[in-house]
Amino acid sequence: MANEKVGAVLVVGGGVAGIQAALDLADSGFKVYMVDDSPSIGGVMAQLDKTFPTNDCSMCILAPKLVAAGRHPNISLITNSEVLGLNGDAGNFEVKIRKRSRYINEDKCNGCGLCAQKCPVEAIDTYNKGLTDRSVVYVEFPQAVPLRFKIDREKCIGCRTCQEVCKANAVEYDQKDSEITLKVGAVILAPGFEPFDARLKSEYGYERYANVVTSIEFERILSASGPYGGIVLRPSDGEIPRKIAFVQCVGSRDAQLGNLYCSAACCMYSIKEAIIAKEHVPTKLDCTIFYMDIRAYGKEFDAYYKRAQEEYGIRFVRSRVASITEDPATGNLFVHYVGEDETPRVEEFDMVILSTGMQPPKNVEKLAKALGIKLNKYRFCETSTFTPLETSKSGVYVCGAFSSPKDIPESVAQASGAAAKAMATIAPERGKLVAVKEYPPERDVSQEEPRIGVFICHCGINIGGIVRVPEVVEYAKTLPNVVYAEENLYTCSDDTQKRIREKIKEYNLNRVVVASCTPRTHEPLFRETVREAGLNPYLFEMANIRDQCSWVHMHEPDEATEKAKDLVRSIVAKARLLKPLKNPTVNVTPVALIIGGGVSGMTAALELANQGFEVHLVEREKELGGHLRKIHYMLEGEDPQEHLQRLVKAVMENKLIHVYLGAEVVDVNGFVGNFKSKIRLNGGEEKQVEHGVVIVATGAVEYKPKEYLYGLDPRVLTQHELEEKIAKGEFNAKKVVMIQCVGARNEERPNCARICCGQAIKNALKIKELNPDAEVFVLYKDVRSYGFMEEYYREAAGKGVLFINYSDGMKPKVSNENGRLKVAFYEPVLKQEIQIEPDLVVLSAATIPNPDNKRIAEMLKVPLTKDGFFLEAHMKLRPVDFQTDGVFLCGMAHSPKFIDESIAQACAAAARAATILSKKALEMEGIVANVDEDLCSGCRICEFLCPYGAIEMIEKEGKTVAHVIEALCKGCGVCGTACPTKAIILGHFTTEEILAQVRAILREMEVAAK
Amino acid sequence: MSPDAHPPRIVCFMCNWAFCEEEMRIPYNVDIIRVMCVGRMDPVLVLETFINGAEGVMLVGCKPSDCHFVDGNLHAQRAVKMLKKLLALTGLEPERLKLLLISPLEDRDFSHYAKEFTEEVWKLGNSPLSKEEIVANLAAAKEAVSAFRLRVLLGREEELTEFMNAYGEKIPEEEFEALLDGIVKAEFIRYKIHYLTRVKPRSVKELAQILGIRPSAVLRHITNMRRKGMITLDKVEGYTPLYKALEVR
Amino acid sequence: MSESQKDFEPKIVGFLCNWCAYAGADLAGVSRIQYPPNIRVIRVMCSGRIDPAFILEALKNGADGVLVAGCHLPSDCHYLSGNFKALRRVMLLKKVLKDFGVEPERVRLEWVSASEGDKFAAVVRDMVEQIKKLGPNPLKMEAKE
Amino acid sequence: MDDLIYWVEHSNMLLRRVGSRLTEKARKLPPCRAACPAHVNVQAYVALIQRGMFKEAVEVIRRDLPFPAICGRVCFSPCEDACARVNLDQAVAVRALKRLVADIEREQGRVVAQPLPKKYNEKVAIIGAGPAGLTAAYELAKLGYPVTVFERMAEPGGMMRYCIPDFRLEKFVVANEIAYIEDLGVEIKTGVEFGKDITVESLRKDGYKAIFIAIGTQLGMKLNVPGEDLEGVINAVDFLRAVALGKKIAVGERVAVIGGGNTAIDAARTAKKLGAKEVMILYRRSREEMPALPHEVELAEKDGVKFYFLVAPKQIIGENGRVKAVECLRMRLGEPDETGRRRPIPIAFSEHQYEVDMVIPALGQVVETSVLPPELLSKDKRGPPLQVDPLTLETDISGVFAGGDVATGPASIIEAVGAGKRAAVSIHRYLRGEDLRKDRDEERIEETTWVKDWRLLEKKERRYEPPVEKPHLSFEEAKAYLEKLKSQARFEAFRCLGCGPCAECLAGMELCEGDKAVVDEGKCVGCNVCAIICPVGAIKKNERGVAQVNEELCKGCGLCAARCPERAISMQKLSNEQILAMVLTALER
Repeated sequence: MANEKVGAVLVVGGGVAGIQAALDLADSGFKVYMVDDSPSIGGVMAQLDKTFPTNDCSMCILAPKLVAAGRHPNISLITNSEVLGLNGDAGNFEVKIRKRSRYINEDKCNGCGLCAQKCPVEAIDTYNKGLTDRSVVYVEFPQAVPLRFKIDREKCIGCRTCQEVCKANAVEYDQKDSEITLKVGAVILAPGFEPFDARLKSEYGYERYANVVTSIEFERILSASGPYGGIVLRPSDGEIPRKIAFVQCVGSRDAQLGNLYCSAACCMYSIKEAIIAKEHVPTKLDCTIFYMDIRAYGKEFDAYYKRAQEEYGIRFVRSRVASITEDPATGNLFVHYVGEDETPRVEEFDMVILSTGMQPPKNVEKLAKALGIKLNKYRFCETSTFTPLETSKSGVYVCGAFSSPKDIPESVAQASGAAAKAMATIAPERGKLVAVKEYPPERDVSQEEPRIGVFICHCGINIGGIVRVPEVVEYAKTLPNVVYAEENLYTCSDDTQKRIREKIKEYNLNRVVVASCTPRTHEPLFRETVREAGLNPYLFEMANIRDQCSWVHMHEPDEATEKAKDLVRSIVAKARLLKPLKNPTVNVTPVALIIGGGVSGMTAALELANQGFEVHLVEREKELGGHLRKIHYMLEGEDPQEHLQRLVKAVMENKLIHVYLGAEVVDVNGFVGNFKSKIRLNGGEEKQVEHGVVIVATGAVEYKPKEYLYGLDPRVLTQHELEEKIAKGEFNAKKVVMIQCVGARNEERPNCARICCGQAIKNALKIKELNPDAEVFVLYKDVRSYGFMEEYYREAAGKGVLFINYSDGMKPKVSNENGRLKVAFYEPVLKQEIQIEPDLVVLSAATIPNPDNKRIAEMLKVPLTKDGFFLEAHMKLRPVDFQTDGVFLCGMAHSPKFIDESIAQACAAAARAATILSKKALEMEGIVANVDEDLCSGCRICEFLCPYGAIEMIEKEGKTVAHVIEALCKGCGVCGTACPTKAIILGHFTTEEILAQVRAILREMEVAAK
Repeated sequence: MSPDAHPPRIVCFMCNWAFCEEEMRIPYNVDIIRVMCVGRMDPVLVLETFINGAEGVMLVGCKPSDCHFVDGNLHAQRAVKMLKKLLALTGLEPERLKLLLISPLEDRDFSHYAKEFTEEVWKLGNSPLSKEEIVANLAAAKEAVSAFRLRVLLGREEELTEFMNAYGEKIPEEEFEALLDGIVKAEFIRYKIHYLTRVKPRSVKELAQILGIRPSAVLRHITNMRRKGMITLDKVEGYTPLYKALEVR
Repeated sequence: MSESQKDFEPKIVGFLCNWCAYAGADLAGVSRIQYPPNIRVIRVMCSGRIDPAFILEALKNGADGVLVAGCHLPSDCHYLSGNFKALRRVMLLKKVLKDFGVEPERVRLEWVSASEGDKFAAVVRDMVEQIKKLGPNPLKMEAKE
Repeated sequence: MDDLIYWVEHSNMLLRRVGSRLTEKARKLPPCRAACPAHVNVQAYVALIQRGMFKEAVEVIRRDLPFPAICGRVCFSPCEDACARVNLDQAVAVRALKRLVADIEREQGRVVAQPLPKKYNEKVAIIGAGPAGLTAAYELAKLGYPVTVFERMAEPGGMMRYCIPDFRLEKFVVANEIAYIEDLGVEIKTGVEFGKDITVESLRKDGYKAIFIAIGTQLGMKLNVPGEDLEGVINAVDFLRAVALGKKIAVGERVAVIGGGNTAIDAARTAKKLGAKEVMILYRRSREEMPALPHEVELAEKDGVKFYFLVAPKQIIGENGRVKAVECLRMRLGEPDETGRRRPIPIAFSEHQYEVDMVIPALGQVVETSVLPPELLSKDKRGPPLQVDPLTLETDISGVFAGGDVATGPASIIEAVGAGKRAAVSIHRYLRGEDLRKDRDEERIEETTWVKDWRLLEKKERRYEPPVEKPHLSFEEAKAYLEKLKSQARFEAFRCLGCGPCAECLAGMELCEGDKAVVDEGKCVGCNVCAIICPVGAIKKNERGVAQVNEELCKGCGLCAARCPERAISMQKLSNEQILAMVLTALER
């Protein structure tokens, strides 16, 4: 019994990482319990305004994930709860969870919000970081999932107002905390982080000076839904600042506080905040960022940094701010710092933003104890380079900022990776605990006249208090084809669902219209209901008479009632034309093709094989291992070659993995679930394989420098070459100059190569280890030793490695003067040029895209970045997906990265792939485009426009016509709108339907106007 | 007070059961309006009375335990307590409002009390009601007591402080008092801001100056008012955002 | 302005994309941000779905204004680039509207994100004002005559 | 959860909820008014007394009762028995208050009423000018009928005049109140004997369209023991009537009154006042069973009347044709009989004698059946002699009604008044051809009080006891004395809990009566503040979660309107707008 595995996973933490892990697991057939401390999921990302480097609206991209997690049949959200204990072993755990009382019955609350509106007491709004207040009965933010209110017991005076006004009777003052015990096979920890408490840096005056805010507060200030409505204002007086400063590394890289690590994301978010602030301020805004190093190490980050400087004119000052003082009269702030010329300076600003670092959440020790996992000295979760997703306890995995400070895409990648790990742990149990719902056979309504039933919601008094619902019901009854109409207190309540099903039977309804709130949250529920009554779910439509009517016209009940009638009429007009749609399905070949046999490709292959999927692993070289073969030692001390050996052995021995060495994928055809590809084998013959997904793991290559006498002087090496040399014991130099950013952060390749700083520190330390007297100079632009790597930077500096900054204008010069290797560079502290004669010059050469990428991209029809790396579907939230379904990427094919990062991404790609491979057939969205082949002229406009490559041209009866690959179509409708012959019809939003809506919406308005 | 000055205009809301008209001698500066119970006095009406020029308002009801409606007089007491808090905020002396709970069969005639109160009000000096500011403040106070928040607390006060709240606890009087103080002040300021920005769009600084509170506090109130749909950004002048009131239900 | 125009309440049809603008309008509702009840919204999945023919049909049927709203440029579009397509189509349409005798200002294209409830309300408010100034849709007047 | 519900319930209402036994259709009256056979609006006039509106109070009494002064003196006041206040301390002294207001009114001389206009032509004859007949006449006159009252005796008033001694009910009081009725246009013909001077047929011939027989009970009941014919035995009714008529009666030295009712007490006290040295009351049951008012019994004791309980006369022993003694048997109490009182059972061989020279049997009265038309007489000899419908008072002869003591047996004035009122309604309906039974309120009266938890109310002892006899005072003293009485009366009136649905003060009709809270359902959010504020539990949320006012309970105090957080409640009459308008008017002055 104890050895029986359980096909369920506990995800601790409902931030973006937790949500991603949960969705991947749930989508691939596992039951997920998601426990979050907060009353709703979303974590810190829900508080952000925009995300770098694309400036996407954070909530816009997160909300669909929140909704997906909230509605997923395989995910149970256990919010406002904490984990108390964990028993058992990997595969079979028992977790104890305390559900703290929210004093609101979650099953009854429908999130209408009347309680909060009427609550007479206010509490500090923690979601808005204390910049404003909220009611004591609250949801954190309007898009919260689950949209269930909670009473802040601390502040509640128990006046019963919420209970009285709640028409759903959801308020339960006597609700008690409860404990539940769950059986799970694996645990994923994603508790995230919390911002550093800026009060501890008392010299910066946070909380003493009104205009000193933290970065997360500034996010709320920037947010359109934040307390200031998206305009940057000074908290002291509500004026728009003219000059703001960002102070970096508050709570990070700080020996005084003991926080030696770098928080990894602050540089980028500060740049983003500066850019957005300038965009949000209608006036001129000067932004200054005080930094130690700008760590824009991620994909496309440097380009963003550059834009900030050049396009937005953001000033960057390299200095650690000593203190901040305030002018009490104006509320302005004086920033005291030492300039680059080593002279103390004071500069006045209107507002200062402290870029607070990340630290583990408050209760993390308790959590660690409950779960029996180890923490590192900073209280982050302990992991190691080659097992970045594993905690000290088998079967318990970690992802996101809890293992080390990191940004969103890395957290998301890790989340998927952790999901893969969990999947592998309980692979045999896949599909055993998930509910499969049975529906009655679908009624054929094609021969029937439309018979529409209209259900109009009072939403307590949210609608009924303004719109005269009975009048609208009576009106609806007069509309053509409406055979039944009624009003409901809450149309979304369980008993009303039952009623709707009964009325469908009783009145033989074949179209259902609900007039209530927004279809964005409630359409799936009602579709499900009509489906349960034997109707095609697409025979349902919704009119939004709350969010876009009663709530926004609260003073005009007459107009709101008329508007509600118009909206109902319009939707009824559309409903008359609704047609049943089939959700297309495609069969899946449960096999993966992985291109590239480096550490990423091998890891992905193993992860998939561990879950029982067959893998074709294609490596161009004659040997597996890729880049890792060149790495001989690690900063953290592990032996990379040993790991490589282990990995290669595991791959070669795994029966599910077919390895093709010296081979190339030459052709890929088909689409998600059904690819057919040709592999040109070592011998030159071609083999065709069928597979359901592709993972691109082609890695990257080291730049061969053309500068600094590389190739001309044997004493000029790259870091890899140096490493090779050290590994072989051939190193004996006494004076070494390392030059950073060779082939990176320049005109040709504006972006940072990420790993070189770490490499340089690693090699410098190794040199110091071999010969403590050896002199090492590191000429850098910024030392980008992010995360825990910062410690090694400190160590190196402590051991006497000299780090000397250079700027683009004053690059070091390497010359060979009569056989003497000379390096000249400008010393900013001494303010003079210095020349030294090293034994070796080591160039930190950039990691650049695999030259083969272009061919592969064309073959797979996936895009590349300007730099030549593969471009993922979404920089933030889909780091290992391509826009093309069924194709994934990982490792350095995505961008340069360290081994642990590549491993995490590889696992992530495996998890994402498993969400497809685990299904016998994929059910696609029913709203897709259809081509009327008689009308199609074969002009190819649609093919050109489709962003998903979902349209192909086929020959049919001697004519070239467009054909929609339903599996790829997302239903945006761009093709149909553009089609000159109107041959493309988008289901559920047909031209006829929309035109009918347009006419209906205007017709009666005119009558009313007369 | 100069002897030839006019005595202050006083409106007296009198419980139907206190004093009998036939027996009352009423000073000419006092007008009596009969209500069913002194608890019937909607706080809004009291403020309206001040707004319309009364220099003193007197509420006369039965002494505790004599109320015809059990504790209408005590409800009045609570309302007066809140009104006095508001009056203090408006700048109008809270002493201009008096609640008199008497035995219905007082030996003393009404005129005694009326005169006493007249003198009290008279002593306060010339009515500040001519000042525009006070009128604005009174209007804000009126809106504050017209809105749900203060009224629901007023309506629930007895239950919360004398019986039990939803959790079976009794809120100590002082604690509730402190809470109420804060809320009354906040509501007053918000409605004052609302009043001020209805006339024309104004900035945080300007509002702070008029209200005599810190701009940061004003800004915070504005954030809360935005949440409640009371105010919106109108435009930005230079570096200064100006806010304007939105109509509230 | 004539007497009738003073009482003129314009009718505006709004085509909103599901992911940003419609969500923004929902947020305006959740935040109870009030705006004039002159707008009637039709939901489409993407602003790229909005055919100029829809807009013309609305104008022909007597709409005094048409609002097209989608996700912010460049990258907020849920469907990658539908907003760019909407931009192009609406621009083109505005050019030809003059030939129909309709003021191009009657058609308005706005980018509203899911967190810009305020903005949506402001756009509607502003548009109602603007169209009140323009007066009733001339196509409608023609139809009446 | 159960605990919570309890607390919610508890604190919500502060235990002031009204009992749920009230049914929808019933007419809900405060207990005093419901208990009063004439349904006098007690709460209303008490409320007016609170405000010192004594004249108005009398007016209110007169709406239902033409005899405020009489009833203020001699009513057995079922209202006080019913008073909700007894649960707390004592009943409000309703009767005394009534007497006071009536007396105050008279203080300025008799009130002369204006004759009422006649609206109808149908003449009504009323036989008997007792309380039932006069009340019927009064009510019918108010309705606008020409009414003639025929009275056998020389003066109208019936038992009120002839059977209640002057020290309890002064003759001029009766005269005044009857004069008031006459003022309204009622014709009273005295000295006309029914069955002799007039009959049903003769009245019909004279054009009377309806007849109300209210002749009362005139004959004293006999003892049915030997010696009843002896000189010195005189029935109490005859005795009192003779005294009332001013006849010289030789009162013996030692008088035995037999019986325990008010008449017995009256007779005993009268005898005492007429000079009897010793007056004893012989009663066959114990003190508890005495039907006489305890108050009256006390007064009799004060006068020196002796009481012998559990004795019943066996025979009256005479000497020389005159009473010498009365021989009695001792009794013990057995099982309760049909009246609910314990039945007296004679104890054998317990004969004993009381030496008296006068015996006054006061066992009650019976109808003088001989004057009644035989067809009206009941066949059942054991029941009341006249068979009438208890609700409509119809007899078997169409157009002939009968009520009061004649139909019910001897009862009280106020019951007779009730009968008179009922008769008036029936006659009116009969003459107008309406259904006599439909929607008669009497059937559907229910008591109501809002008080649920008596512990929440403060005790207040009675403040007002009227003087037994009016003291003799100088003019100044009398004035001060009256003021003191008035003040005491008002205090006493303030003890009234005001049980009824409306405050019933009737002061300034637009202010009070019928003011009701009205809920604007569109605005109501169901916060329930009104329900916890409402002192009488008249507001509850309905199934839609919206406040609903129970109009039967709402007293119109307006507390809910003053507190409603959404300002969704307004008062029908004294609305906020109206108060504001009053303020504005006042300040414009």
